Amino acid sequence: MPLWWPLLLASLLFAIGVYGVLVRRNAVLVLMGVELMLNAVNINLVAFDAHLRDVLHGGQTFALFIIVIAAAEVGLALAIVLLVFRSHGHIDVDRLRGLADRDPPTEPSGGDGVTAHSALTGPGRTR
Amino acid sequence: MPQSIDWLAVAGPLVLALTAVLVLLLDAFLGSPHARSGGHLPAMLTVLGVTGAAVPAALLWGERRATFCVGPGGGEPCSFVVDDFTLVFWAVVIFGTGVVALLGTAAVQEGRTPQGEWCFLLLSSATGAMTIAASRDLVTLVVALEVVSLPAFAMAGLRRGDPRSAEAAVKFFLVSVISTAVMLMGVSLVYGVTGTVFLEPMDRALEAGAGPRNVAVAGTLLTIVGLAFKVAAVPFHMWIPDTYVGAPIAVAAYLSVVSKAAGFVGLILVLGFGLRSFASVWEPLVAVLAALTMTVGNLLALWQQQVVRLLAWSSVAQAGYILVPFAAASTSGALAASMGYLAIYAFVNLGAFAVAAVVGTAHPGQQMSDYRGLVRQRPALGWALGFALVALAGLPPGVIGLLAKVVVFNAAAGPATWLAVVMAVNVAIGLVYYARWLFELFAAAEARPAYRVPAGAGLAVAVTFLAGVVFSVFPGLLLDPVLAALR
Amino acid sequence: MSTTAFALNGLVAVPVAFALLAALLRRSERAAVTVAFVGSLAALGWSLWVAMLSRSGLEANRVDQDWIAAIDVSWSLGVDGISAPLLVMTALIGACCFVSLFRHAPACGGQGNLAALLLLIEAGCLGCFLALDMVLFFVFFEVALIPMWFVINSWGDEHDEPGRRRAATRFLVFTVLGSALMLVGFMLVRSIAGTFDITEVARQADGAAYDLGSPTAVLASVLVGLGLAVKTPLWPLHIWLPDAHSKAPTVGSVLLAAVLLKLGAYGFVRFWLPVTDPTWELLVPLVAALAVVAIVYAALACLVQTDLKRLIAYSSVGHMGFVVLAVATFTEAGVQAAVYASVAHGVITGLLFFLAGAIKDRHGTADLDRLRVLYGKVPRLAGVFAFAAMASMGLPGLAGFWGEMLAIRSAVDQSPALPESTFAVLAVLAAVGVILTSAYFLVLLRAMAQGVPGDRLGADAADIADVDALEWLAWAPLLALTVLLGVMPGLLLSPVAEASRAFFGGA
Amino acid sequence: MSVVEVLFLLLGLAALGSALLVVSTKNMVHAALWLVVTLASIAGIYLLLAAEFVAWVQVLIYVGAVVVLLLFALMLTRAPTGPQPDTTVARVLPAAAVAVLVAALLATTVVAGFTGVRLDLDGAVVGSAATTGETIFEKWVLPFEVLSVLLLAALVGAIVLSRLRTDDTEDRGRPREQRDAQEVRR
Repeated sequence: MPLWWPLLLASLLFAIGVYGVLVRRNAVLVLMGVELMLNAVNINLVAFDAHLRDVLHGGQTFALFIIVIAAAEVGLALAIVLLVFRSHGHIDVDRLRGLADRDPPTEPSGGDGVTAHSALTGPGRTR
Repeated sequence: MPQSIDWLAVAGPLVLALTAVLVLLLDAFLGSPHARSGGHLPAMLTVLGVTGAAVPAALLWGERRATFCVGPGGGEPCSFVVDDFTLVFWAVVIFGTGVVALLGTAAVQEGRTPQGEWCFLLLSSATGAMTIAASRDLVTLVVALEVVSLPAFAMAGLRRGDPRSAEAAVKFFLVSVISTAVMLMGVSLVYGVTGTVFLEPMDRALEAGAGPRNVAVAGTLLTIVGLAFKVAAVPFHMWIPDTYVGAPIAVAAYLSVVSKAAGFVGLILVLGFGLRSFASVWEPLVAVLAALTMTVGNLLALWQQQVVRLLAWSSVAQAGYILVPFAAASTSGALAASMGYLAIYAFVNLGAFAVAAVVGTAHPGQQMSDYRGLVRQRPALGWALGFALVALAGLPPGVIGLLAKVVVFNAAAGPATWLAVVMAVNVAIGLVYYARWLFELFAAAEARPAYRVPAGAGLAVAVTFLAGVVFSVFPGLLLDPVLAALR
Repeated sequence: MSTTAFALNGLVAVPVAFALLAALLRRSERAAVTVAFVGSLAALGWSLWVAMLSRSGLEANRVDQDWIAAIDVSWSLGVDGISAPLLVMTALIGACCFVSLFRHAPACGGQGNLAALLLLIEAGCLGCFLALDMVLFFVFFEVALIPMWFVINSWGDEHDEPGRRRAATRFLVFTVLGSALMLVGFMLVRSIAGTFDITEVARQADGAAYDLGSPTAVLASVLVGLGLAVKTPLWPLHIWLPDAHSKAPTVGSVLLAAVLLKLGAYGFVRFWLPVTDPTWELLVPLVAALAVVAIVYAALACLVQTDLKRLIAYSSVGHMGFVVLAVATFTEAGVQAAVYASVAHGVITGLLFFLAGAIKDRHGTADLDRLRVLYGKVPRLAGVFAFAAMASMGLPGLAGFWGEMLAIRSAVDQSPALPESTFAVLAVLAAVGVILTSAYFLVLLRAMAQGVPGDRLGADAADIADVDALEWLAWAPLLALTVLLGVMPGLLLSPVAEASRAFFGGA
Repeated sequence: MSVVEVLFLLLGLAALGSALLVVSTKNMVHAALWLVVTLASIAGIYLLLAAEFVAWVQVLIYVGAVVVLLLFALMLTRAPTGPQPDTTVARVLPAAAVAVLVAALLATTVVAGFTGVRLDLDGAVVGSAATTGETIFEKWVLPFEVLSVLLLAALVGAIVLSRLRTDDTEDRGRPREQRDAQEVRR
């Protein structure tokens, strides 16, 4: 098989991931785009590893580690996304404007804070 | 045959990692931290831990220790090298982490941050920062970089009941993982061309003309883009101001000093060690990034009334200054100027953040007008902040800040004179907002707000101020070893 | 520590030490000012001692010590006939400032701090005149900035707070912009010469080891010149100056005009001349032309000013034009003229700003439309003012005359490397500038001192006090020096001539 | 064309097609499910490329853990299971332009760079669990250990961020001191 086949696949997958990152508004969907990008990287690494006959298996090892990193990232992402959801009531990246440059900076709970409160007292709580 | 390990060489990060676990366990078994008075135990342990990490680091000065080697017979190339270059960054990390841990006590007294976990995350992140400075292969480098970032995401979100903190965390997280993915793409291409992930063999392969060259160039560019996110170079800086303002102030301080230093170490290692022979490719690119970064950072800082946001933009601008020597990296020793600037910037910037953390106890809004008359109300705080600002602006009596700029000019003038001129203009622009803040400090004020000065934060102010003054009087003490560390 | 090292380091250390003492003296403002005054007297005495030492030339009077070995920056101080007069002038003006501070405490208080800051400024300027290492010069150059910013910002024109803040910040930004560019230039010089020591650079340039014509060297020269031009200031980079001078408190204006501008002038002589190629047909004539533009422009601008302090500030732009013109001739005579004109301008303009301050204090305004018939009301003050104005316009027999005369003469007799006809034209234009200068001072005097009794000052203006003892004390040295330098120019010219001969390598 | 090549083409097309659906479908849960298809196809590709262990890890961790976590995240944030009109935004065109540009640049670079280079898989050392384990524990101990710090930190970070909620919601709106006092009493 020509070496460029997996490389081309990786390039296209990477580009699709970039598209996903740019176009999605939901934080979790953005993250899916990132996962596609990381997988593209792994294809590259594994293909090069096979091509180079790397005695250290640098490519494969790297790919393994990247998978683990991705898992750790997603685990943390879950917590962060839930944190945002609890305080804002949504995880829409475009609507997270509480820190924007032009907003009056002295109101930490203005604007989004209203939804934040309703989210906290909403049915999501079981106590 | 398993690898032999030089335990003294890895002692620094190891001590930090073990302290992290210890802090976590103690916190778990001794119960809720605010049940006890102040809950300073984790912070004290953290400071103790970084001090402990400093001991092996100090012992190693002037030596070169390599371990985790994969070469035949346990020889080069090695994954973990401790030399003077590494140690300079270890010093920055140790100092920065210690000061941030002290600052954290202010946030904890505010009662919104769980102390034990906060210290654990801080120490884990610092472990990564120490490891990255010693890493000499891309696998370790990438993993260590993630160890720096991942706890930092959690730290950014670690303020209870503040929606802005959560927002800061998610923005920081997304930008960072995207940048990591981009950087990894670049790294994978470079690996494919050179056939190795070790930096020095990589450089040798490229020098010997490993091909295809275009793929290597593409890999280099993607890697730079990814790392540019980490150091917040324009146009990859958008997350900085939001994250700094939203996160607890101690985290902002950590991000602007230790985490940023880790990003720069990554950049120096990858570009200066691994892709050195490609300097002609990346030098112009980094030069443009540097020029954009400092100009945008300074211009946007001009409009800020909120001081943490101002510090955020100013840290963008400072990142631009630190990038300047990269544009002259083919001259020997130029990158040492970046290191020198970074080392100086570390304690000067931490000084500003430390005072801001204390003032934040009375004025959580952190408006610039909240600082009016600080010098008269609280002379110690006021003078410390004034000194830090003057040094950030690069003027006497903050001689050390001025020399930081001298060092960078020294590297850039000649190979990249135009960039030095751009920086000169920027230094002047930067003065405007530092002067504005300075003016507030010394202005007359009516009200006398009640500042609480938590012991830890007070100590942080004192330590950074003292460092600034001592190094301003004896700059050679700091600059001579730092600039000699990278040849 | 050798005597030389003691003398040179001490000259910087003394004002700093007294500044700290004055700042820490919390007991009374007056005590702090007294301490500062004593410090300035000590500095004055010390500077005279250093000036005595300077007769044996630069090489015998320098200290070199490693400072930051990693980038070859050394603590190099030295004194010769070029810097000695400026040192003494600086220390003298400083002492006069404190006398003036005794008499007139600023309305907003805090004169102890003000005194400490003024001493720091003095220390920075003394360091600048002593520094032989380019980076050290830059560092001292910046030392004076923050204190001066504070002086303008906190003690400036109390009627116009936004105005004084704007002026202070503009002063700071422009100066730092200039000095940062200058620093880049210094770094370029070092990249060629391999050292920051300006005497070594000059030696290399003399022996052609340092190729002045290379693109890097030209760029370095342009950048250094640009930085100094902001400070001096050279038209069109002077726009920070009128505001800063008019909004600063009296003592601040005096130091700014008399001393801080001289850093630029001295920098041109010491640090720009050695790294500049006079044979390059564009740069030096351009600098000279800008200097002449400054002379003429300043004179014209003076004619339309309505504020006394702004008028004096613009006249400074013109006078510094003469200094730069003299430097740009690349001759020994030019250097002599530059140093002489610098000192003369320092003394005379310092005096003028003292007088302007005194007038402003008495009348509550410096608006020329409202100042009338001073001869009638405060005859002695008006008399001194008339004298200073005469000196400033270059009346023969007073200090101002020689500076301008020598500058024009050196422009006629410029270095053979420079285009003769251009400089001839410039010399003529500068002479026109002299006439214009006389014109505006005469107009000023006529309107202000004589004039028709105005009605706007009202009857209560009658009880305005005339010059008192402390004022006499503050001004007397400057008055005396104006006359002395006018009558005996050789007093200053001969040591400068010797030093500049050595400086030009005997060429 | 050999069997390996045919299989590669099929898997590659499956991966690309499902990846496109991941980024374009309007139904969030479907996106996650399509991601499973992509990841599984890629695992197949790893098998073809002599990376056996990586393939299993891909299935176990990626498909098994990561996607589940992503689904959790979607569910816990109450993502609607039906189609959502606003998952993507008006910047489709610029985003597509960027993506096409990235694809074109990267693809032309690698294809041009490696034309004519054949990937010879016959003699390649298959990255079985044994060989990979050996390499990792002989050559890559350091990153492996650092990775353990990473995992622990991620774990603790996730826990502490999730715990913020209970602490926060139970006594929101009461002054800090009261809360502290209460905790002491407990």
